[in-house]
Amino acid sequence: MEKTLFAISCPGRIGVSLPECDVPETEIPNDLARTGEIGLPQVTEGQVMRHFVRLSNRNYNIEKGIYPLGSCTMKYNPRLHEALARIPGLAALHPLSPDHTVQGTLELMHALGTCLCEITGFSGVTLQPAAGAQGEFTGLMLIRSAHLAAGEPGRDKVLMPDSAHGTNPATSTMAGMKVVPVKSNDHGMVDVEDVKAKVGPDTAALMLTNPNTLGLFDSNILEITEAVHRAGGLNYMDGANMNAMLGVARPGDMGFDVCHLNLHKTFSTPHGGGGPGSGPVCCNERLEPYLPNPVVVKNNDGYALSGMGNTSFGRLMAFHGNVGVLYRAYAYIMTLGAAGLREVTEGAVVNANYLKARLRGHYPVPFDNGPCMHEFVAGGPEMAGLGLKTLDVAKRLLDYGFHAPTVYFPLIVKEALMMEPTETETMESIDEFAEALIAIAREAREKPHLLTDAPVNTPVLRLDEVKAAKELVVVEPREES
Amino acid sequence: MEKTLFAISCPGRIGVSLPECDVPETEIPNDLARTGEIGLPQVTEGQVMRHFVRLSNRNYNIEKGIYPLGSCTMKYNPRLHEALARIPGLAALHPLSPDHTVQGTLELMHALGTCLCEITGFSGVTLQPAAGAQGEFTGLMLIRSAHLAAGEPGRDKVLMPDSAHGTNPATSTMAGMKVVPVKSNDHGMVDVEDVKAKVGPDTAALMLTNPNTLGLFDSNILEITEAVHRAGGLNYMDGANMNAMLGVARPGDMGFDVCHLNLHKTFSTPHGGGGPGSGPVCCNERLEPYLPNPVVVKNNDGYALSGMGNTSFGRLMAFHGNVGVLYRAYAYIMTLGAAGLREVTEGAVVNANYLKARLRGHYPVPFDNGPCMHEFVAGGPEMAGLGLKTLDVAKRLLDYGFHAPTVYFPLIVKEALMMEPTETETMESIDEFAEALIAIAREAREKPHLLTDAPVNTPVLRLDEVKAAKELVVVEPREES
Amino acid sequence: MNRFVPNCRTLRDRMLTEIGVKRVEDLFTPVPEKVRMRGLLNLPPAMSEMELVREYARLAKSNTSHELVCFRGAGSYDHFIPAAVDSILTRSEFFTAYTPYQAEVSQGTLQAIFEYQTMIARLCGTEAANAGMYDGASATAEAALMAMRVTGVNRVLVAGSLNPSYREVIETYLVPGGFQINEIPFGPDGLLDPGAVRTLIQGGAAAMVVQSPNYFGLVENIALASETARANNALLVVVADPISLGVIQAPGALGADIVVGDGQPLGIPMGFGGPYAGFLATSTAHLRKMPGRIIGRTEDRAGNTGYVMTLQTREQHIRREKATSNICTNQALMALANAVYLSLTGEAGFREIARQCHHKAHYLEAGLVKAGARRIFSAPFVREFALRLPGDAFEFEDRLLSAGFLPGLPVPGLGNDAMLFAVTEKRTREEMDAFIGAFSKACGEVR
Amino acid sequence: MNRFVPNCRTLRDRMLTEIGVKRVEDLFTPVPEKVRMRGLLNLPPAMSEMELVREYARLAKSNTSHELVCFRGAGSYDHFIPAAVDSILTRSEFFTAYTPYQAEVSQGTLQAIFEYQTMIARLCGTEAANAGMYDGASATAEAALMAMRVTGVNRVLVAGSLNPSYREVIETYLVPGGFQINEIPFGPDGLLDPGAVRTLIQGGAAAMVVQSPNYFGLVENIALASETARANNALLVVVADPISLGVIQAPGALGADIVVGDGQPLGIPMGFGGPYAGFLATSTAHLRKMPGRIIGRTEDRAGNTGYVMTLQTREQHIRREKATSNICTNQALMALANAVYLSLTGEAGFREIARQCHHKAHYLEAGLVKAGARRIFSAPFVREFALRLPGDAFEFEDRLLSAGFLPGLPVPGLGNDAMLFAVTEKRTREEMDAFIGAFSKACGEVR
Ligand SMILES: Cc1ncc(COP(=O)(O)O)c(C=O)c1O
Ligand SMILES: Cc1ncc(COP(=O)(O)O)c(C=O)c1O
Repeated sequence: MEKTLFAISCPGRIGVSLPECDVPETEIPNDLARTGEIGLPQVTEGQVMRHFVRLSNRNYNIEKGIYPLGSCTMKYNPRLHEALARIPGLAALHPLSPDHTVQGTLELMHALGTCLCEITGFSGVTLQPAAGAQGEFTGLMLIRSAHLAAGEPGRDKVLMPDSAHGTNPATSTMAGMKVVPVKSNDHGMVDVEDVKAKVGPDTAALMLTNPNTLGLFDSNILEITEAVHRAGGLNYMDGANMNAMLGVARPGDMGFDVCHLNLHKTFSTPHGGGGPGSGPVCCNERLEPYLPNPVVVKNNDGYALSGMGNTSFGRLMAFHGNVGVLYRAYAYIMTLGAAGLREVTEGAVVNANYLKARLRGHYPVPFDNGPCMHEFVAGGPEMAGLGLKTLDVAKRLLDYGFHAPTVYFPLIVKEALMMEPTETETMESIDEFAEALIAIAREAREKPHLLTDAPVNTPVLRLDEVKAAKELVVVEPREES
Repeated sequence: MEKTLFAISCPGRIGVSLPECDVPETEIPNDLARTGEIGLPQVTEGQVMRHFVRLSNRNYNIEKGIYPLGSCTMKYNPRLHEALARIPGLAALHPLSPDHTVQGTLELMHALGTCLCEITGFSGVTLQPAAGAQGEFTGLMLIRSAHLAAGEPGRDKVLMPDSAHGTNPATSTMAGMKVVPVKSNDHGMVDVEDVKAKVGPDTAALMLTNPNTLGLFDSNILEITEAVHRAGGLNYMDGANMNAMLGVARPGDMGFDVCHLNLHKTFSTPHGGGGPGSGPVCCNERLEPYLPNPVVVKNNDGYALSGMGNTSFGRLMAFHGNVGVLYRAYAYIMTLGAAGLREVTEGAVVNANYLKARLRGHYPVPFDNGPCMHEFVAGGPEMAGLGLKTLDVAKRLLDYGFHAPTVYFPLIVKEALMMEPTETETMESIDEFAEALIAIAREAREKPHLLTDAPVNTPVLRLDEVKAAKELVVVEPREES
Repeated sequence: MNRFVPNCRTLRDRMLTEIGVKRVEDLFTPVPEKVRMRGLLNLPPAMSEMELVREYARLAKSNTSHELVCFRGAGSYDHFIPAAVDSILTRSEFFTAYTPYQAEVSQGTLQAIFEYQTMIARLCGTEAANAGMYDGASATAEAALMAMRVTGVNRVLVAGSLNPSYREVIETYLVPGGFQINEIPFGPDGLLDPGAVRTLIQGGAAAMVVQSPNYFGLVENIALASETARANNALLVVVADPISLGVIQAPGALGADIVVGDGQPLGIPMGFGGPYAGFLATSTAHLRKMPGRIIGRTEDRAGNTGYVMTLQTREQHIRREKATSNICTNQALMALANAVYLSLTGEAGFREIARQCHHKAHYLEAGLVKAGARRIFSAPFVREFALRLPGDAFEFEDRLLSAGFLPGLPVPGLGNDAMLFAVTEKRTREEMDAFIGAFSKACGEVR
Repeated sequence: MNRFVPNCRTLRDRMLTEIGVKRVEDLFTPVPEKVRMRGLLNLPPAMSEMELVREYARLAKSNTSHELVCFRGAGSYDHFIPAAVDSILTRSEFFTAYTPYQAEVSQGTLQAIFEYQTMIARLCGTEAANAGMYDGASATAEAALMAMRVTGVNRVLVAGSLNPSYREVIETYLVPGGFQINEIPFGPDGLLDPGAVRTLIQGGAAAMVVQSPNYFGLVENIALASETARANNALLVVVADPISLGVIQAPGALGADIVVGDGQPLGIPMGFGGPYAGFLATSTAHLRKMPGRIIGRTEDRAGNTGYVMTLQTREQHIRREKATSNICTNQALMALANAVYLSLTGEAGFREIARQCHHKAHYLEAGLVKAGARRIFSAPFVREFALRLPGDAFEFEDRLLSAGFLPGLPVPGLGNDAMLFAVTEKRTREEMDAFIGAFSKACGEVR
């Protein structure tokens, strides 16, 4: 256990040195002034460093080993990009600086947008969304705007397969739309007939992740998107899985009208323990007029931030998005180029298929009707027969020194274990991971308590989530003094 | 176990991306060209990062906890200084740049030298020595030069107490001098009468650490240095323990003619797992003419690197010393100022005495005849009665999550445990450390195997040093292929 | 194979054999021929690490804003960031980790965010805080949505003195749900017009969204606003500059139900606008209606303290279309920066920084007024203030830019001659005097 | 109390009570009154973190050398350093650790240095290498001392084409011991004069110290030198630029007994001369006479592989006045930088870097010669070369500095018109062409 900063706080200690105030003091009016302690910790710089370094050691991370969270694309985060994003000339810019004082950054944003359009096969782009979910919101808002502009306010349904990521339905609600679930067929893909049956004059959009959350590329994609278009709807692609498609296929070529990308997945920007991310949205010409304000444009004087005029659906963030993340993503694209990006995708797909092959016979893989793309989903029904849960497998993996795959998602696979090794893993590390999983499958039969007791080699044992939700201690209580 | 990079190497992998060569190739003459493999690892950037990050986690460090190595002054290393030393305008300088292109760095070196002179009470300084040992060599070479200049080549003996650090005698040999040991009295200090008996016309120098390696300030210091001076010898102070004396007492005021400082101890520059350090030498006017080349001088045009002329005893390093370390040390002095440095020493001395007080009754402290300075030495003779060694106590401390103190030094205390908490530790962390030591003293009596089996909570168990020396595997054998 | 993709041809062939296919292309057969790309993407040529360093240096050099002495705020502030902050943020363990889905191997992030929640709640004077939102603007919009969930009312009142970008974001978030937004005008003192509040709130409101210090830097009467809101069953959402909370009373203590804002001033570089981190603090009673992640303390099987993500049943991955928000990835690393910053500065340092901002802002304001600017509002301010200049604000901007300053922001909403200034503890008296001098000079030139 | 000293007055008083004294001053009673300082030291006023940042920015700005395009070498080279190197070096676990005295909790440093030793030995073509010395010059001096320990002979021959700073350091280290140093002249081709070698070595020598590529960048005939040395029971010490070992044969493979040099080109910034790391590689037979630390592989009680410092009986803390050297603290973190650099570049990358240095140096040399410089030596070079300029070298230096270049180093030893150039992979053709252009222009101006 690492004591909290509040527990080691001691009056009078301080972790900074400040200059003397070099101007006369101005009194703060008595009725406004804050009195009493705020309750911030009182510790030295050394204590702060020790505290957070020690905490850091209680984290798994990409530099500890494979991080096979499906749908998360946990790839290596290049160190150079961290340094580049911190160059003072790029990092110390006030967001409301006049355009001519930030030409370098605007040029980079413009160039990045152009690259993303090429990668997705679209013509318009906004770099503003802070993450994938905000990108989805952006996409649906573009679609909503187009329908409104076309005088079709009644288009408020979003068709969505039951395998969709939770942000998809949640976003639909925020965009004022209702979800219409479409069925998956027994190949794990969208049931085309069901789409055809459900599209209609109230269809705002089809929202599809491709490859889907089973890691499968929907072979009927053209038929599906066409059906939606024919009914007057638009097609949204959740591009979180773009790592499977760089230089292989482009959403714009598949009949999609708009998609978002997760730079913090496909483009190697670090996840930061939960963020920041960046979820740019690319779209075709039809949707461009509605892009959020501002966008970067190139004109005779160089680059400028410009409003879209009154067709724009609005603004998502106070400023221009997570620019620091954009710096990193652009560096990634520039390092790899077209051939390198294709290598990324090939590596990711080979690695996923290899892991799947290694696990064959040890874990059931539903919908295993051909190659997967960058990830696949195994299931745990056999575990169930042994009274064990996927959660137990996941926790046992921690004991082997690995992070667990994504569990219980997508919902259409019972006891799902969703695995995405990514291209930056070596064959050897995938082998080690596969062997651990295979050993655990054996343990499940022979020594099931190893799974139910797990984890035991971790900084803490299995944690009580029910207690957390019931007692709800979300801040350190103040000491009685 | 972490596999070596050679073990995970795989042909064709690479961790860098290089530009295409943009000039025509020139052939390397056949008879000179290297053929065959060098045998460097072949790994990706991600593998390199993972390897070294994982290795790093097998290290204790100052941000894990107290690092009470006596004589080592393991204090907190300010983070700001790491950033400052890396500013391109300070770090990317060719060492043979013309003076007028490096005025900022020369100014800093000059200012640092001036500060160190003030702190030690001397007038001359060289920043060139790479570490304490090279500083000692510098000091003795200054003394040697002075004696030679005075026509006394016969002065080649160095008086030195038996508690001296190993570098002191080793340096004497390198400087062409012979060690004459002087006795310690039963207060752990230099036996003044023995000094008086041994000084003479062959005395080059007295070499003394003050406070000495027992952490005791030699109260007879003036009498001692005077005796040496009277016999025509000079006094060298090993300033490795200067953390005990900042703003409290100055070597120059105690009759010393020259001393070195360990910037990597007293002035908080990080130890880097064994280096780099920096061992500037300060001296009085008599010794100044012999300082090594080059020194930084201030003249009408600004600052310049200048030779000392032919009185200099020579050169220690290819360039001007460990300038990166100087950047950090200067930042430390500038942050603290005179009052802050005095606080450092007071904090260090209070912490050491507090730890000593906490251990009283649990561990014998020889020579405990008053306050210690920044450190003190406990002994393990009682352990001996239990068939245990100081080494066992040290290893058991590792199990408690602490680094061990310095062991078996100084040689004049049997089974020595030399402890220096430094001023950056909190009272609480000293308490925790003391409690672990007290618990171990109890374990020694009740469950001695816990000590002899230790460590067990570490990345590896106790290592076989004999085997290492006997089999002498100092490089990874090449794979047979 | 490249510096990020490790498996060479030989290994790849072994892997393909294990998979049971001959060529990599065979794995892409599910992709319809028609959409499968034949050639390569049309991207700029790849750059080596060295070339990329040079390219980024070139881009950085095309920027000049970072070299200007900054007196601009309006949501982003030029504070000093202790070096220790970035030393923590660059630990692989923090910045390369994913969302803490496996709590047992994510205690570092989880405890750090728990500590963040505690510090934010204490700063805001509330019982609780969440793990962070995208930024201050989206946090404000989400707070408005949250208030509507809590009250069941579909209308919010938004202060006219709210940062206009925040206002735009609120609209973007609220409009598709069909929610109504009404603006509360501000009076000649720059503060909420209490009469207008009382009138507007009659129509029923889920929340009143008030910024304090407001967009013009002025401290609103939160106690009064809270009273009015409470009397009308509306929640009070206060948007706060966290630095101001070192000198002025915590909105939570004055009755605010939700306190939001942007953590940028707390150890995050201005970075041309992001990544920052929005904070959202509220009372325990409202936790279940709150958007975003929240970390809770619990125990492991041996009774050791540990931390987990809790109340996940509110979130999109469980509740899907009924979730309290669609937010998934947030800005965790930036929240960590806030936590490290607040621990380093601590009780005394943080308050001293806030005080210095206050003193310096007043010093600058007095100097500019003496040099020819006029006060617009009379209400007390903390570290941002709007002045009327003797001429067009954009003309002044041009001249002051040329003199090496990033001056205040022209605020056309207050007239062509209005400018909004911000001051941080980083500004020295010398810099301010030089700025006042340059302003003085400009006064002579602009007419 | 300050940001580094944690114990406040209250705690300190508690501690003093436990110690049994009243005031802090009581702890300083062992210091004689007469030397105890009454006032404070006379130092510049303390600076806050923010002020210090500003002060260092000012100092950095007073330097201009870093902005020059660098063609200077002579022991320090402007190579590109991959960002990953510093990411490793800034891990607290590496940079704040002490010497690995407690091996069980120092496996990170120990294994890394073991890997460093391996890479250095492989690069040098020797069986073994130590954990590093202060720098290339002191490593060379220590190698000479080592050779004398091995052979029992008190005289060394030093090539006249050795870097003059290295030569000075050898003298400093050898003179006090009464050792004799004789210089081997170089011939008109810039290489060791073999006749002179044969004559000089007659008098008996512990070692011949030869730099290859030598100070003028020329590749010496190491095989021949080794033969002569061997025939006369002397050791051959070769000083090598590690980058050159990517293109030319390893000195160890050619018969060198000790290979030393400076690791600076391998991932260490020029840093105005330090910290760098000297390397010292040799055969297993000589290990016990070697200075410095050495890491060995062993096992723990359970048979797990582990690493320890070994052969410590050579070192000062055990052997004291009989130690093989006084070195204690070395440059471990810089050796780690070398190890990370060599792993990143790896077999292929490292060789490509060396090749590019070679090609680019030849491109530049040809260009400068065409523009008016003359070759001084005819022997093959790797990436450094000396030219005779049509005029005073210092005058050329001035003009080229003004044009934005740090040109080669004037080498008065070869005449007033001689300059020594170095090229790294970092230099582009564009930069070289511009430099040649500036040189051409200078040729017209200097007479
Ligand atoms: C398929 C899919 N869609 C959307 C998202 C949401 O992205 P973000 O977390 O960046 O909001 C994710 C992320 O987990 C995802 O995997
Ligand atoms: C008392 C004393 N003298 C000298 C030294 C040698 O210093 P360095 O290791 O920097 O060469 C040390 C370092 O351990 C020491 O403690």
